[in-house]
Amino acid sequence: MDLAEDDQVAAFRAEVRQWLAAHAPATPLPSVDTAEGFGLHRAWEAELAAARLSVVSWPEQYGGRGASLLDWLVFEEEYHAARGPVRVGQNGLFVLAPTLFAHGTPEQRSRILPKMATGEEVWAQAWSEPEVGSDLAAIRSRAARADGGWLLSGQKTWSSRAVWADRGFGLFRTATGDRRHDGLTYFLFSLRSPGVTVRPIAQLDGEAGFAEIFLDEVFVPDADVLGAPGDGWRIAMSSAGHERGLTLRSPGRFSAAAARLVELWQRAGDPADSALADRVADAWIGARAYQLRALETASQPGAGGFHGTGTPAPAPGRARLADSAAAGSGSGRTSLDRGVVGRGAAGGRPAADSSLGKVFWSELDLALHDTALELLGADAELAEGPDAGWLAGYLFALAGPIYAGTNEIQRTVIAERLLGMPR
Amino acid sequence: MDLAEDDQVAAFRAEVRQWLAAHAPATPLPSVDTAEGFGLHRAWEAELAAARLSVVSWPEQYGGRGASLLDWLVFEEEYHAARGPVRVGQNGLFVLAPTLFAHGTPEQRSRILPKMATGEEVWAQAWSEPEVGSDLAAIRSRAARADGGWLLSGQKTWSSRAVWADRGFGLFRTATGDRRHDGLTYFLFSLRSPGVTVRPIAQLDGEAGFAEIFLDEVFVPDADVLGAPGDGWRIAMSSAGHERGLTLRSPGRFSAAAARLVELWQRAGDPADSALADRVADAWIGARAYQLRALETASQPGAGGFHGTGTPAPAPGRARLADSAAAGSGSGRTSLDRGVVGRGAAGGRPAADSSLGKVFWSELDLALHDTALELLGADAELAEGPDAGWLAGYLFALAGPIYAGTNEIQRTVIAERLLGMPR
Amino acid sequence: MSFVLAAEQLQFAEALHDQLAAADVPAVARQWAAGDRKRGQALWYSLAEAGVAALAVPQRWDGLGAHPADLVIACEELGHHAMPGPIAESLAAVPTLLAVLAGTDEPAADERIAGWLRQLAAGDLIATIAWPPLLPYAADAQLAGLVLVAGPDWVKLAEPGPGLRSVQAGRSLSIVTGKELLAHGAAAAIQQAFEFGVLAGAAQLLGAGRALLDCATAHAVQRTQFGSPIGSFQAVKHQLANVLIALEFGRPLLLAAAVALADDPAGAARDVSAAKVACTDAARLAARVALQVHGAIGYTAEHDLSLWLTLVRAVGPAWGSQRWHRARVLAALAGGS
Amino acid sequence: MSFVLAAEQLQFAEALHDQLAAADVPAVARQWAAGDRKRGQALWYSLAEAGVAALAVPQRWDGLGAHPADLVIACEELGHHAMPGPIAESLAAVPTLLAVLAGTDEPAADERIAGWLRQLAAGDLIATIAWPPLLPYAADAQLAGLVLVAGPDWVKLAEPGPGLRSVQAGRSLSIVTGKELLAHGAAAAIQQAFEFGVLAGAAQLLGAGRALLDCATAHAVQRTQFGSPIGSFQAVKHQLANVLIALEFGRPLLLAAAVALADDPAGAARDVSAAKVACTDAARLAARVALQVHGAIGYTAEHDLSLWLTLVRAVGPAWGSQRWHRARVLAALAGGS
Repeated sequence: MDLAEDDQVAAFRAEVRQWLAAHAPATPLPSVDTAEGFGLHRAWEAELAAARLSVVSWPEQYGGRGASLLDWLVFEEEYHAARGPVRVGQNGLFVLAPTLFAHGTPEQRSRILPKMATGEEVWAQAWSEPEVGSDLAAIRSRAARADGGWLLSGQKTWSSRAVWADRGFGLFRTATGDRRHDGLTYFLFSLRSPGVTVRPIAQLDGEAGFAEIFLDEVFVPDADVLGAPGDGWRIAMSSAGHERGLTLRSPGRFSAAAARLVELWQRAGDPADSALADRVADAWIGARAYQLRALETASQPGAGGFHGTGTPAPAPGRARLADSAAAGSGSGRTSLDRGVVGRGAAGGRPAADSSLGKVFWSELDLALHDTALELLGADAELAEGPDAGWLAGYLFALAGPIYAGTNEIQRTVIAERLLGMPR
Repeated sequence: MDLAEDDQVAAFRAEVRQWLAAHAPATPLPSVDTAEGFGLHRAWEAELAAARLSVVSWPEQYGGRGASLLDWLVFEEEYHAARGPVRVGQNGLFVLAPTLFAHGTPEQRSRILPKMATGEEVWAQAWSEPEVGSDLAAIRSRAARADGGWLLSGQKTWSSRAVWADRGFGLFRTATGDRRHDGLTYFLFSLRSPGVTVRPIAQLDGEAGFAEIFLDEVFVPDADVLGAPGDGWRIAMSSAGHERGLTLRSPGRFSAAAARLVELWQRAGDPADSALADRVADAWIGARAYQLRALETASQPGAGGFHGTGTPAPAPGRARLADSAAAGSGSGRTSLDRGVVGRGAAGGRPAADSSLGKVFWSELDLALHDTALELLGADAELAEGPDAGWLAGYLFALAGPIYAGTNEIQRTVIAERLLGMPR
Repeated sequence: MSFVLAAEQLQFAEALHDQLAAADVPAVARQWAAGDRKRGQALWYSLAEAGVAALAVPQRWDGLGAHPADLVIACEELGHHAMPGPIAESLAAVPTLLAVLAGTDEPAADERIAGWLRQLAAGDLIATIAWPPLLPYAADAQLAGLVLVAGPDWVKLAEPGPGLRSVQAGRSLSIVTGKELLAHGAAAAIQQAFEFGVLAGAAQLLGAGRALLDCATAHAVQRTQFGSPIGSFQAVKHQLANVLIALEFGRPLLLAAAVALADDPAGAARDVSAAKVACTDAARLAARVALQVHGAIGYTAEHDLSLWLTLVRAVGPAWGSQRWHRARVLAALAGGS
Repeated sequence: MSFVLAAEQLQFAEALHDQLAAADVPAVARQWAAGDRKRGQALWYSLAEAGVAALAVPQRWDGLGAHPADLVIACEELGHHAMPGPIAESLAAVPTLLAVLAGTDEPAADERIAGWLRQLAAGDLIATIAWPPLLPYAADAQLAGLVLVAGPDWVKLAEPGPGLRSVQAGRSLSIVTGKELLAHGAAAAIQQAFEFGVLAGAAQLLGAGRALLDCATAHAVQRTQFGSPIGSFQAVKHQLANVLIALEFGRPLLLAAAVALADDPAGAARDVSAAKVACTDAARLAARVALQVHGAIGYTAEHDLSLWLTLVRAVGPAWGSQRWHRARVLAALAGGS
């Protein structure tokens, strides 16, 4: 058991670090939620891709390096430590791509992934609707059969970056079934098609990070159905873990933020204020725990074939306490019963395991930024100036317990699937 | 608006303080949950009663002074500041007595209250059953009609001090109704009657604070039915507020504990440890808030007629934010709508208002004692020695969020009755 | 002892609430944030007509010389409606300061000070103040007709630097440079002004917390997910209950601090700080829960919720940190008070 | 890099778990607490036969010289089963200390120390230690055959004072008086022993936290109120989920601390303290939630839950406070490590 990096990983880390030192913007790009900033972020994706660093975990044929989960974690650590720009393509890279690897046709992969890897096509997700937040099965937008394809109609909302993105993906109702999540189909569509109207929505910080998408008989060819018609719910759920797990919020993001918080504390903290010192320590400990748990996952035999497909199955047996608790048996012997592994309810262990991570990182992110604001004292409310990034980070962190399935939903999932609580 | 004490209150405070200084035990009595300690606590009640200080808020005819709520708060402050012994009769004094004032017959009051006031008869409550914790309506113990009375059978549990107490009170099923809480009757019974078996249960701290009561055709005369047969649920619920509100846990208890915590911090705290200093300050602020809110209640016109019958209706209108929120109307005008007051659902405002206090004091008590243990460092685990009282207090505080209706139940009550959330 | 608001005070609160509800403050605040302060300033005048600006001004300078509890009532209601502007500064701290400086002589030792007090009471003047390092910035100095800076025992007229944007849209913070000396040997007056500023800020926060709870409860009843109103789920109920508890037990501390300031301004530090700690914590919890209950809807600038969310983030850290106030409570207790 | 337990380690954990489950440790712990330690001592011997007592003893003194992760596995399982006795002291801190003091020469510089190590490994000796002021008391000195006290750089044989009762029934704490000097100039050895003691204590706490969660989930499924298992209520689900999260993210910190101690004992302070902070917090949360889920049933001494509740309260404050360990993490970080 060791935490030392082998030569290959160390070499990769050095390459990434050097490349970023030479190429990463010295000052932050304009906000990705402005027209100018979006363009600059897209250009940055192309630059990353030219160095084959935009999608390191993907197979080479699509622009990646076939990197292991460990390599990807290393890339992310370096990327965030270098304050690399927001990944404008993240919804495509981290949510759609894993789904394409699992459920797409070879034709779809070849057509879509390379352009996603270079930023030529930026994807927006179209999950929520005005009456559909956490309750995804309540979707009302619909698709009607048309010659050679489908006509999409309805309204989607909270679609991050849809204002300037090229294409969208989401579920639409193609049939009515016995259960609410029957008859949903997974569509890929162009945001430039006739019939599409996008309305920006200003976020708490005043920027147009969200959008509403209105669809009025938008034609989508059959080639842009992902999986079988009516199978959308299963497909979306099979990759729900990616949306909230490691791939969405890599440990490197929090390790870098925690390191910066320690710096802030050294610079601006009152050494006598142990209350704040404790919170700084806790933020670092939390970031470290999140990182270590990812390294545990990356040490699994299956983690080599990562391919950007999200979190591999968690480590078997003892490395996961949930197995113990799922058996629900006092101190009885089942807590080490290997047989429990993978015997989760619908949705399975990996997805439920990602719920653990989602609650953890979102609360860590909030606590970390809240601590920074407390450290800043009267400067905490400033929306401009050298330390205003902490306020922006705090506002962003506030959304963490909400998106990708509220933390309330995640806790219920954890209790039911990992601890065996009755519904 | 002022917080200055008038002459009458100041004189009463001085009387209580002087009497306690002269009479309160200099060292703690043995635990009330031992045979010896129980006897000494009973003797203490007689001593209090001789000074007409055991039940100051009761009418004079039953041994009290007809004191106002404010006077009672003052008595409690002085009592706890002087480290007065645990009130061995508290279940009778604070739960049964208010119910007798509200629902008892004059004969019952005359027969029962004076002996309760002197400690001659100590009452134990018999609410819970093995399958009945928070879900009181699930009671299985039953009463069958007999000549001139009833025969009680069944099993009660978690009955505090029943091991040495004289009499018990609780609900028994006398009929089956449409709803689970129909057909329950409120009985008063002797713990010395034939057919009663009491089994002590050791608590976390090793002492026999609890007991199980087994009843096998225990005869109870009609005179010892409180209220009408079948009306037990309504009667019990009407005084549920007393069980968890001000009368159960007076502000003086926490003011005294907070003052001792500040002393402990001055003596044992590391002045550089602002993390602990903050927690000490918060404990004091919490105790002060609980005290002030009681003074708000005591300032209501109705508070003069307190009679130990528990918390009066909360202050009308603006002094209670709940009225605002109950209207559930953004910043609309209903937040000051006087009409909202008292328009609660079943159970009414006073009972739901006591739920606010119950969650607050039980969490305050835990936080306060947890802070003390943290201050004690490695000494925190000691069950003997000069500071072991903090550990005992912590263990006792641990039960606070459980008894008198778990805090989970209370929060649900608050949300439904004060904030208008749907069931 | 009488620790309840009098009937007149309840009426004042109600009237103020009605006035603000009728004025549609959220719309006013949005225009204000966009740089159009016409409606906001008109509202400020009409609030002054209702007496709000005169509460902390002594009667001899055309003020009301009101009990600090009345100031709490007013500032809580202003926070409840997300009224923009330098409220704690212009309604509480500056008039308190100037009132002490003006003294009790007639005519005033310094006619300018008396004039400012009269203008403040009438709503003709908006004032702001900085007191570095505890209050390093003057809020909304750009729209204030009177900008002051205080030191340990002196007060100066001040020139504000450029306004830095606050998280609350439309609010700005300026570093100020002291110019003409207005008073010296004024430590007690400055301290008293600070206590009133803290109290007013705490009241604003409690009011904002109430508004956040109002919004959250309204949303929880109306919003349906999984076939039920989300307010029927325990996870939502219990979070809302926690907010109500925090607000309910914050309010008495606020009123007790007002009583302490009325009866013994010099000894009020403990109670003022206790109120600020509790009201700030309560407002932050309310903000956190209200956003969580609203979900993404609450995260948009379009929703009025954002007005209160950002107000709490803006006013929360002003007037001394939580740590500073907790330490002050403990120092007062350990000092044996 | 390989941050998972090896197959043999998983087998060791499983075997230990089976052994402890078969031994009915709760019953053993109750007898132990009542003063009857026969079964407990027999269990200690049989655990030693399984290698538990030899893990931290070098091979040259008949020990296993195992990886610290093995010690974590063992101590976690002992905590999981509420095994009584001075576990962190006798299995981790003292053998680590003596192993350094014994040195690598053959025969040992001090034959007594080599002898104690051999006895410890065989389970023939139970040892305990105090290191004032951080570890002011020696735990369970009454039943230890070897009682030590350490200073900044010295180690002495010690005589224990009367055992003070701990919240954990059967556990006692003694002030000790140093007698014969055993070693001086031993600061590094003492520090290393301390790190191993902290690690073992953290592992015990994590194991206890797991047991508390096990008990709470079992109870939540079986206990019915309002016509449903209480585990179907969101309030219960979400509290249990929080416990699982805390435990899940505590475990990797514990194993990383073990790796740090194996690879760089001198630089391990940061990771050992981080593990102690997280595991203590997780165990306390587990205790709090487990009791709340059980209700009054969990508050009785009759229920096994009490064994873990009191264990967490006893071992939690030992081996340095949360504040002390957080400060050590930050000092290591701020020092640039």
